[in-house]
Amino acid sequence: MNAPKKHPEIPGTIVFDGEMAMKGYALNRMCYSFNSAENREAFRADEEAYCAKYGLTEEQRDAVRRRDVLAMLEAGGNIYYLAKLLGIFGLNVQDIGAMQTGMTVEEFKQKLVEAGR
Amino acid sequence: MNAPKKHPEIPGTIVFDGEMAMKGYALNRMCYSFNSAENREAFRADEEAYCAKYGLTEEQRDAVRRRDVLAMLEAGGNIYYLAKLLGIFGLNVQDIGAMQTGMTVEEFKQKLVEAGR
Amino acid sequence: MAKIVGAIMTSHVPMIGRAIANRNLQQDPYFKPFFDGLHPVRDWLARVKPDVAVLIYNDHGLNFFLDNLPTFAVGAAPVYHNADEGWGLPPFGSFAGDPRLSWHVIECLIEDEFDIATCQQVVVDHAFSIPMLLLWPDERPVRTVPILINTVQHPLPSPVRCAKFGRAIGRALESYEEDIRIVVVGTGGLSHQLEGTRAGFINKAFDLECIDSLATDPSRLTRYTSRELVALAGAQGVEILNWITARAALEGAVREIHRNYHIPISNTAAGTLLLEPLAA
Amino acid sequence: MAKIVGAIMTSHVPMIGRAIANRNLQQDPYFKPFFDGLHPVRDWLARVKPDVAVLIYNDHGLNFFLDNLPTFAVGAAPVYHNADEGWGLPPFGSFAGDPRLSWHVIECLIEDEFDIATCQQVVVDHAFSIPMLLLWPDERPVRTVPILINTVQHPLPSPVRCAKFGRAIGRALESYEEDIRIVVVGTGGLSHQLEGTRAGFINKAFDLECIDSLATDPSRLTRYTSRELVALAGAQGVEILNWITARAALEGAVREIHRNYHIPISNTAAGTLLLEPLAA
Ligand SMILES: [Fe+3]
Ligand SMILES: [Fe+3]
Repeated sequence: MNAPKKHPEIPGTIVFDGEMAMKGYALNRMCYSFNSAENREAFRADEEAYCAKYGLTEEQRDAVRRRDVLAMLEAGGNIYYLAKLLGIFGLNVQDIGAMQTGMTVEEFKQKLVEAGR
Repeated sequence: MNAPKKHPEIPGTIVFDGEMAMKGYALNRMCYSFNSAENREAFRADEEAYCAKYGLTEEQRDAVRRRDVLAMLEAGGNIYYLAKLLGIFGLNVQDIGAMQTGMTVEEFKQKLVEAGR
Repeated sequence: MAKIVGAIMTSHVPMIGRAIANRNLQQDPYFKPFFDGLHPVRDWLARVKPDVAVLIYNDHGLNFFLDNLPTFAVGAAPVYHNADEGWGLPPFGSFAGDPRLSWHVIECLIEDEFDIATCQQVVVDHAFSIPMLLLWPDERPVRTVPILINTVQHPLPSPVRCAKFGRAIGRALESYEEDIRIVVVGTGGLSHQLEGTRAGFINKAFDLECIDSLATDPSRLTRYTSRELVALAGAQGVEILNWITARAALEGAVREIHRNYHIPISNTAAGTLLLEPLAA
Repeated sequence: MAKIVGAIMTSHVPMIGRAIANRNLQQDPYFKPFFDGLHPVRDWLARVKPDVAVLIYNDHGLNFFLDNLPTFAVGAAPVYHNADEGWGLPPFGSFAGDPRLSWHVIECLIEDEFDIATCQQVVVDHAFSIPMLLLWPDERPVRTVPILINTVQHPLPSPVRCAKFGRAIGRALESYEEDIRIVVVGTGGLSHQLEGTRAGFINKAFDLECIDSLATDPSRLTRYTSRELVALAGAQGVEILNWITARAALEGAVREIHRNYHIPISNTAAGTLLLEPLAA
C-alpha cells in the first residue's frame, strides 16, 4: 500500500485517530484512572491537584473546569474514557448529547424517539 | 486450517504454550511484580506471605522454596518472568544454566566457550 | 467435534442494565419493544442448549487502555469478572471461561496469520455482561470465550479484515475436538453516536440494510471502510464490526430465526438478530 | 519521501550491558570479538547519518504481561524510558520517539491487515536499550520507533508471517512523506536457550545458515515454523524472528556491508549483520 489517503471529514464528528490520540493522552490517562472508585473520590476531593498529577495541558484543564464536553473532545479526549469523568459530574450520555447539540435533555430524548418514526 | 497438529517434543525444552500458561499464571504474575524494587523487597521480607498473596499452587510454592528452577518450569513458570525471581536469589542465567544441567558454573561456562570452537 | 449452532447479534446499551436490574421495567413501554424481541431468542437457546458462548465485542476503556490497545484479542481465563466502569452501572458478577477452548482458538488464529493479543485475564465490561444477561437472565449455563475488537482508537480494523477474522474464528471453533455446541454472539450497535455536535445521530435506513445484509448477503457490508461505517452508523455504530465478525463465523447459507429492531434505547438504535447455519 | 538506508541485526545479551557501563571491558578478550564487530557498523552510521531508528525486538516481561500480550505491537510515544527489569541491569535512560511516524506506520499496517496493538506508552527493555547503546555509544542522534514481536508466549507468529510483517513495515516507512533517512534494527539472538535441561544450547551451523540466508536469500528461513526455530536455535534463539522481520523491511537486492559472529557472550551466540539496499 501507499501512504494512507487523507480521510474525508465526517460532519459533527471528531474521529479519534493518531492525531487526536497524541493530543489527548494525559487527559485520557486521567479518565482511565476513574475506573477505580478511590480515584474518583480523590478527583472529587481536589480536582486541580488530580489534574496536575496527570499532567493535563492547560487546554484540557480548562475544558474540564468548564465541564465543556466539546472542548474536552477538541483537546484530544476520547469519549469512552471521558464518559468516566462525565459520570463523576453526574452526566449521562443523554445529558451530554443535549449539551453538545445545544438542546434541553427533553428535546434530545424527543429527537431520538422521532428518529424511530 | 484444521486443528493444530500436536507438536513434536523438543529435547530438554518445555515450550511455554497455552498448556503451560494455564498452569503457571499465578507464579508468572508474582514474578512479573518483581519489576518493582519495592515488591522484591516485600518478597525478601516475607516470602511465604508474598507467595500466598499471589495464590501460588502448592507445587509452585514448593519449587520456589527449594529454589528449584526445573520444578518452577514444570509448574508453569515462564523463564522471562522467572528470571526476575531468580535475580532476587542472586542467580544469573549462567548460574541457572549450571543448576539445570547439573554442572558447576565453571563447567557450564566452559561448555559455552567450547560451543564456539 | 464441536459444532456452531448459531450466531446471535444484539445491542449492549448500558441503559438496558436498568431493566435487567429491575425486571418490572421490561414491561415499560420504553423497554418493552426491545425485550419482546428477546423471547424468541431465549426460546431458541432453551431448545439448542449451547455449552459455550463466544462473545465478540469491544472493550469501552475498562480492560484496555491506550498504552496497549490490541486490534483483536482473545481471552483465555478460567473466569471473567464484570467490573465497575466508572459511570454507575453495577457489575453483574462473574462468568465461567473455557481456557482450553480459548487456547485452541488462539493456536488456530495465529496459524491463520491473525496477529491477536492473548489475554489470560480480562475484566469484562457491559458489552459482554449485558448480552449474557439478556440471553440467560436466570442462570449461567454456558462457558464463555471473549474475543475483543478495537473500536476505540482509529485506525480500526476494516470490515473486510473483520469478516476474515470471523471466518477464521468459525474454522477454529469447528476444528475443536470436543463434542460441544457453540453459539457465537456479536454485541453492540446499531447506529448511535455519543460525541460531537452530531451526538444522537441515528440512521434507520442503514441499520435495516445491515440487518438485511447480515441475514442474506454479508459481503455487501465489506464494501465499506471503517471510516465509512462511522459516517453511516455513527461513531459508536461502528460496533457493527462485532456483528460482521460474528456473522462471518457461520459458513455457508443461514436461516434467519428472528430479528428485531427498535429506536431508541438511550441514544441507540437497538437490534437483535438470530441466524442458524442451514446445515445445522 | 522517507528512505530506508539499511538494516542492522545485532544481539542484545544483557551481559553486554556490563561492557557498556564499563568500556574498559570492551578490550577484555571475552568481549573484544563482539565489540570489534561493531566498529564497521558505527563507521557506516557515521557516514549515512540516519534520522530515525525503527527497532524490531521482543519484550522480556517488562512492558507486557500475559494478561495482554500482543503478537505485534507498535509504539507511538514521544519518549521511551528504559527501566529496571528486576535482575540487576541498570537502566540506560530515555530515547526520543517519533509519534508522527509511528502513527503513519500504524495506519499503513492496519490497512495492510496486520492486527497490531498500538502502544502510546512503552517501557523499553534491554532488547531496545543495549542495541541503541551499541550503535550510538556517545550520543542519541536518532528518533526511535519500537516495534515488538511476541517471543514469550507460544504460539509465536511464524517466520512467514514475520517476513510479511517486515515487508509491510518497509512499505509503510517508504511511503512516509518526510525526507528522512531510516535505519531498521532487528535485535536478539543468535542461538541460545536459558531454561530446561538443554540450557546452554548453541547451534553454530544454524546461526551461520541464518546469517547467510538473511544476507543472500531470506526466503530460506521462512520454510521453518517457529517451533522448528526453537528446536534449531534454542528457546530464546527464536528471537531470530526479529532479524527476519527487520531484513524483510528491505526490498529487492541488498549489499552486505559487514557481518560478525562470536560464541559466547553469556549463554548466547552473538552476531551482527549490516545490509544496505542495492538501490541506496
Ligand atoms: Fe458500546
Ligand atoms: Fe533476548
